[in-house]
Amino acid sequence: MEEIIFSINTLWVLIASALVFFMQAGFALVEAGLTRSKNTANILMKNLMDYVIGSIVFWAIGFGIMFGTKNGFWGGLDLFTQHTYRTDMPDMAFLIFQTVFAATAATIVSGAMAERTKFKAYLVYSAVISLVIYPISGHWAWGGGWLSQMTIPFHDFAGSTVVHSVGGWCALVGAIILGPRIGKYGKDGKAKAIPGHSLSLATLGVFILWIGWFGFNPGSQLAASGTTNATAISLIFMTTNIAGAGGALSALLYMWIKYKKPPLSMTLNGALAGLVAVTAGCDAVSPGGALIIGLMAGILVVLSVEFFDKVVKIDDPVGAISVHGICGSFGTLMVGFFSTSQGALYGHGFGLLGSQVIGVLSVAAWAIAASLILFTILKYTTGLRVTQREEEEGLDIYEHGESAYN
Amino acid sequence: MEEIIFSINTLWVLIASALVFFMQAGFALVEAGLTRSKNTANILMKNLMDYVIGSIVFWAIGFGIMFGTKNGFWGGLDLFTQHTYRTDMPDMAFLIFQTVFAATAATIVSGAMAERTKFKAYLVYSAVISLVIYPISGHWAWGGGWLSQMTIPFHDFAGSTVVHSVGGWCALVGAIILGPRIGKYGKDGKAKAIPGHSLSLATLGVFILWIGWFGFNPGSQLAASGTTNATAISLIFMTTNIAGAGGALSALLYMWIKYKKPPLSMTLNGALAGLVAVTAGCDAVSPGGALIIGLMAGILVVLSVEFFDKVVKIDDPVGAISVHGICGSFGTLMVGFFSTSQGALYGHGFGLLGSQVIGVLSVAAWAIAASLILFTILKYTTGLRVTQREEEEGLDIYEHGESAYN
Amino acid sequence: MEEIIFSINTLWVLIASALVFFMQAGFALVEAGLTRSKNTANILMKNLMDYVIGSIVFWAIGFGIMFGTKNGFWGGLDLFTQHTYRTDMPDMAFLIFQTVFAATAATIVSGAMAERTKFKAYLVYSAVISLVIYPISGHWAWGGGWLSQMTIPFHDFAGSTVVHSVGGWCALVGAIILGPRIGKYGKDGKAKAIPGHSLSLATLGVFILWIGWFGFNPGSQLAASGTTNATAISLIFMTTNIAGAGGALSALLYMWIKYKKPPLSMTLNGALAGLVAVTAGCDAVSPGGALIIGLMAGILVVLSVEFFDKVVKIDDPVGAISVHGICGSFGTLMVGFFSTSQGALYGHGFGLLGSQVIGVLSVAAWAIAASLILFTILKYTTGLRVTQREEEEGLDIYEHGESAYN
Amino acid sequence: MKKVEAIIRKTKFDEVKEALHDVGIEFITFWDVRGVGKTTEKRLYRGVQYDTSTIERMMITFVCREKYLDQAIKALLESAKTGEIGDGKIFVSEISNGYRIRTGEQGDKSVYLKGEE
Amino acid sequence: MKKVEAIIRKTKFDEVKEALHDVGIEFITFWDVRGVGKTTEKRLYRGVQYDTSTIERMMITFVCREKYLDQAIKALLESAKTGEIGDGKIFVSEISNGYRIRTGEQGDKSVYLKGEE
Amino acid sequence: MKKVEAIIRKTKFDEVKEALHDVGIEFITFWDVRGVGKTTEKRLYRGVQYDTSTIERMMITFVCREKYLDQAIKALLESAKTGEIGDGKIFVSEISNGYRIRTGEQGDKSVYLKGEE
Ligand SMILES: Nc1ncnc2c1ncn2[C@@H]1O[C@H](COP(=O)(O)OP(=O)(O)O)[C@@H](O)[C@H]1O
Ligand SMILES: Nc1ncnc2c1ncn2[C@@H]1O[C@H](COP(=O)(O)OP(=O)(O)O)[C@@H](O)[C@H]1O
Ligand SMILES: Nc1ncnc2c1ncn2[C@@H]1O[C@H](COP(=O)(O)OP(=O)(O)O)[C@@H](O)[C@H]1O
Repeated sequence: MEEIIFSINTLWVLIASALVFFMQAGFALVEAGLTRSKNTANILMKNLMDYVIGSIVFWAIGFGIMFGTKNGFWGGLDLFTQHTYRTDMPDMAFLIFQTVFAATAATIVSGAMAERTKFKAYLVYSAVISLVIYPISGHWAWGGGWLSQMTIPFHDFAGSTVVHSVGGWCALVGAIILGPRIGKYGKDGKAKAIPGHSLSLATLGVFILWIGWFGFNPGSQLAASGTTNATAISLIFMTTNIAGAGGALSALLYMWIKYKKPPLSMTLNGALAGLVAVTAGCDAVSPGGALIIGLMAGILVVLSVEFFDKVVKIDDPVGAISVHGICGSFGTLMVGFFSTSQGALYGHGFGLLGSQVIGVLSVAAWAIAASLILFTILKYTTGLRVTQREEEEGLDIYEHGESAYN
Repeated sequence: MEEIIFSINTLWVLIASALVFFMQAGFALVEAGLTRSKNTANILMKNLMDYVIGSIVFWAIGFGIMFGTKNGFWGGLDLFTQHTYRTDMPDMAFLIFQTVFAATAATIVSGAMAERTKFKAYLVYSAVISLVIYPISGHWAWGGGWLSQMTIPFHDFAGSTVVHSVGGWCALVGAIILGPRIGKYGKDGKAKAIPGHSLSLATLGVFILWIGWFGFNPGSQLAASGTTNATAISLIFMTTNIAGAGGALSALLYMWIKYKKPPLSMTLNGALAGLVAVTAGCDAVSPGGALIIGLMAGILVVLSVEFFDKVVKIDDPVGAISVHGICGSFGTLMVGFFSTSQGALYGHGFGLLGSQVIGVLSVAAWAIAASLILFTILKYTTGLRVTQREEEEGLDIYEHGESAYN
Repeated sequence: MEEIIFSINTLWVLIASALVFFMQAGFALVEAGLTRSKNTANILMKNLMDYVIGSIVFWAIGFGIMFGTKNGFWGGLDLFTQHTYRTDMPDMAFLIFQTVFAATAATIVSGAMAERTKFKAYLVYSAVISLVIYPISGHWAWGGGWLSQMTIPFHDFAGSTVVHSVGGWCALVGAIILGPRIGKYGKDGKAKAIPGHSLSLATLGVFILWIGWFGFNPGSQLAASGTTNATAISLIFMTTNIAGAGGALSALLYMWIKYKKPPLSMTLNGALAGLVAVTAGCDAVSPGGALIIGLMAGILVVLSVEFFDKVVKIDDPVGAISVHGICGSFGTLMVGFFSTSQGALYGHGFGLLGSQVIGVLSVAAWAIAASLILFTILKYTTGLRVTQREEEEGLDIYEHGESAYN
Repeated sequence: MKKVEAIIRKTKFDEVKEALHDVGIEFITFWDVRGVGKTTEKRLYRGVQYDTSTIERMMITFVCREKYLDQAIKALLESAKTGEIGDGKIFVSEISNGYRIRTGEQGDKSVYLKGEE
Repeated sequence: MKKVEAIIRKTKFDEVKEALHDVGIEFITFWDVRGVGKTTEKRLYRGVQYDTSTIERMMITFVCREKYLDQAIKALLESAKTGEIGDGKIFVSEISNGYRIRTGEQGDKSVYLKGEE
Repeated sequence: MKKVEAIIRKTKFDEVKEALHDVGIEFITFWDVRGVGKTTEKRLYRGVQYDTSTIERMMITFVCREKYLDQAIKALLESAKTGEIGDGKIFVSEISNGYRIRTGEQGDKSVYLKGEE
């Protein structure tokens, strides 16, 4: 019987890993679709390589930092992941699942820094985030670190904060340090639209991300055997789906009311916003709660995209900061309200909310600080930004010597 | 042991749900690929939003109508699906599986009504089909309704009739009421070709639909534990695959012989036709039977597309009526012949065939009547069709204010 | 308990089958992306039809040849696969898994012969490879044939040699007999670049292939129940992933150093090279071993592509010969060094390496001989190559009467 | 020889093509273009409005002998017209010489086939 | 009437468009082109280097009356310029006649709307 | 200055480009076009036959000084020719003025670089 439980858990975690892996394709397509065709090979390459590099360095070092037991701040070194971590599934299954998660955090950033970042700098950044930035905050919340040791432990089931907001905050720092793309802001400082080259690719990307989320969230249960686990992953499937639907719906309606026309590009962001937001609490909220979280996230992402674009004038071509940073944090906080077992709205007081605030802020602080140092170093060593000519003619030719379409 | 069975069933149903969900991407790509680039954002948006809306309204109301036990005609109300329906898996797992099915029925229609339907009207339609049209006929066959209570119960294992033909008939009514696209028929009334903008997208869509069918059909077993279930889903995998292959092959050969050249676009329809046709009997026919059903469906779909296009002059840009309506009904009838346990060809008489006829006709009658009312109301309220100018310049700009490609 | 084990195995094999099926889409996209838009419908059609035809003929005849027990050379006839082969899962599950494998071997060839092969000839070829070429060599290694009966049996866990190199060698013979595309070699004999039309499609294709490999390799365990199996498939997930990463990384770095710019198209080949190479030993090597195999394959594929392109002047538009033939063989040999239980590097001598050499060479000899006969017959019957005019204007119009993009 | 360039609605292409063939224009060359003018249709991209209303049009061009010009223009004007704003323009200019690449023939002979008149 | 054809950087398109509108050019037609010249940027495809450095440019064209020509050229030269190699070219040629398809008006009237002057 | 417009086979592009460079044409601009003529290749879309045989061609254009014209045409005719129907056409017309955007130079100077002669 033990063996069967072991098998079922393994099966589920591996299948979930495959689905989460597929999110890499989703990110690649969303980011390629929402940027211009002259930079398509570059953005695809970045999405491929952050997975490639992440797979190697997370296994080599990151995993140990995240799941080792050294102390509350970091897990210590376990070179090439030799220790034993789990008894209910093979360590390799756990490792591969964690690897695809790490790559997700890494890949978020490429969208916000698209169309102007040096490839070399991106590779270094991508190694560092999987090597240390993500594992550290991951350790805090999931690896037995201090966030999980608080009286009321921080609740981030599948990583709204640990994965998505880390990516989002790094993206924020990166986009600020880089500055906007040439032509993004007119002489009067007004934001201009730089439409992406293919909404077909972007939409397919969102569908792929959505199916990937059916691995991301329910997979984070890390088990499927037994009634409890089976019921849990079923609920998570449901809350995940409903929140995505809510996000798309409210983004659509909000844009429709505000601009008279409902655009696809923003609705896609709305769907992702809902999915990101529910990730923290997908196991703890009811389907109704998930719907509300999704609906709020769909509007929030629109406001946030406009805020960054028009008010603070940070150029984020695909809206990664808003989708992952803002909605990730927002969703994590909402667990404090909507958790059926601990949330304020269900009469359990604001204890959990407090923990959530601490978690969101501390992870944000860490991600921002770490990436600030990283990008500053990169700026003065490899250089972060391509030359004006390269940016104008396209990164594909200058960075990779080929063009995506012929 | 009970727990393990429960787990295995849940796992299978959830994985199948994810695969069926992915069919939404498949439909989106097929429909986008087979229509013009000026309407791409619109068609993608419709495919996204029918899933989004379907997810919410089916959970809120549709599921209760379909699976409630009120009477043989409808299941009654179960707002936001609170009751208990299954003991062999969590209700949420069952619900999510049914949700993705409902969305499939809804999404079929967008293809037939592509390139000229008002977005607002489409959203309303899409809500109504998931809310009531599909659940009612679903109740008849799958929810304990009258079709399942006949002496020889109607056999539609995974929904050739319940899902696909319902979509197909609604598509038929919609396409008739809308009328053909501008330029589809010349002054002499001759049909003109309006080639789709990307067969790459369409082909990828068919591959995605095909893999989705490996969730759609075997998933409908709703269980995987035990030798019987495992054997059943394996057979279903096989019959599903062989019928798809048969459909593609015969469509290709038929076109080749008739027009001297085998076109990809029609072969894709052939594959889908085979898959749709076998859906009703995938559990009951032998692989050989599945092959024959697929081969027949592949030819039928070509004849049907030409019939609607050239003879009755109903403009269905992607062939949805033929693939889902005609081949869905055809496949359901074929179960009466090819069912190894009940079919006429295996010497079990025409009893099952009779039930199949009743099922196909009653579902068709319901779907046509309900959608006729629905589309007529829409026509005189929101309006169904965009203006001539909008249609000529493309729905993307006028309905969504953006274009898919830049 | 028996029943549960049966269920779990079935579940896993079916899910793996779905993933491997999806590789067909991956191949279609990679090949379409790396060729010109005037031949896109043709290449997509070929990828669809080899699966369609393969599904039918492998079931009808190929499977029996491969898994029958007649003798060490071939398995004999089992028309439409009626016998019983497995007790730990339904025969249908085993059959469908083997079918998608067979189709993979078949589909590899279309890439190398792209942009100039007659469609009719391709269909015949595609039937023959699934009918007999692949099953024979499959029988040798996996069906109880002579390669598996050697003292130290040939070790090709998931088919670096049996599947990939067979496809690769057939591709080699096909590309040689066909000759290069018009314009591939200048008057001075220098190779010219003929860039593919969409790296977006190609990249998506590689991501899809990668996820497909998570079915291909771990699925070849053909079981998931019990600690041993669960641990094995987890390891295989890991080694597969790391080798793919290694291949991409080393191809990128090598190109970067050599040409100053890292191109996406070659990095994609690198990833595939790593995945192909580890396929033989994914169960037997350590993650570290997999990384090294992948790294070597990534460089090997670049050298090999350049060798075929520039030195021996065989025109292989997508690099299929190098990726599948060369790296498949290479990876199989590497098992002789890196197998932790039998490999030379772990002190187990060169016994296994000897068997690997025999396996690689004998399969290569068979595939080359059989396909040489096949393609020669085709050349003098249906004809292998389209006319100059057809090639220049594109196969889409002349062979299929339609164009992929409008 | 005269060169005719016309910017027309894409939806009118088939009619135009047939009308031109009927009056003896054997070959036309065309490609997709976009036009941008004063009357703008607002577009929206991720919350940013931009008001270039680029509209999609088709550019068709052909070179013909003088004697065909009038009837070609007439055919074009009739077949490309819807009467609504946005029907497009026709421009005529002078070609000093033409060559048929296949044969090297030049001048008028480059645009018609001997013996086909 | 004069036809102006300009090959410009894509990134300059918005500025050019506005500059032209400001000097009274109401409608321009444009499409993507590529240029290939002597200075080549090496490209690499699957290990084969090829040295056509096709650079992406935008072709914009409009027909205007003589009196608008000078200011249009001036606007173009100013708005399309970066000062770096690759800014592009402007070519002016003669149009013998023009037609507005919607109304059939020809000559100068085909490019401006009566009453709008 | 003369403008040369040639409609050629896509497969001939590389040869044409090199031939033109060899005779001193420094920069050419090109884009994809389609041609439709009388000889039609039947196409089929979902069971409906349509008989526009649009064939894909490439439009290349360059402006050069008078003295380069003859050799450019000669180079074009040679390099673009296969001898089979469909080789395409070359048309020559007059350019009244040209400008180099980067420097504002006009006339002949816009198409060649001082000192490079
Ligand atoms: N009079 C013309 N005006 C514009 N384009 C033309 C004209 N004649 C031919 N073309 C273009 O040239 C291409 C090839 O010309 P074609 O007449 O087929 O060659 P050939 O001269 O060898 O018969 C056509 O596809 C078309 O695009
Ligand atoms: N002066 C011009 N030069 C070049 N192209 C023009 C010019 N005027 C119009 N066009 C093209 O013709 C298309 C339709 O013209 P428009 O002025 O809208 O039609 P109408 O004459 O009916 O008002 C425009 O989209 C543009 O591409
Ligand atoms: N003589 C010409 N004929 C046609 N197009 C040209 C010509 N010269 C340049 N072009 C086009 O203009 C673009 C930019 O020209 P370029 O010569 O690089 O600018 P610059 O004048 O600053 O050196 C080229 O990419 C090409 O498309």
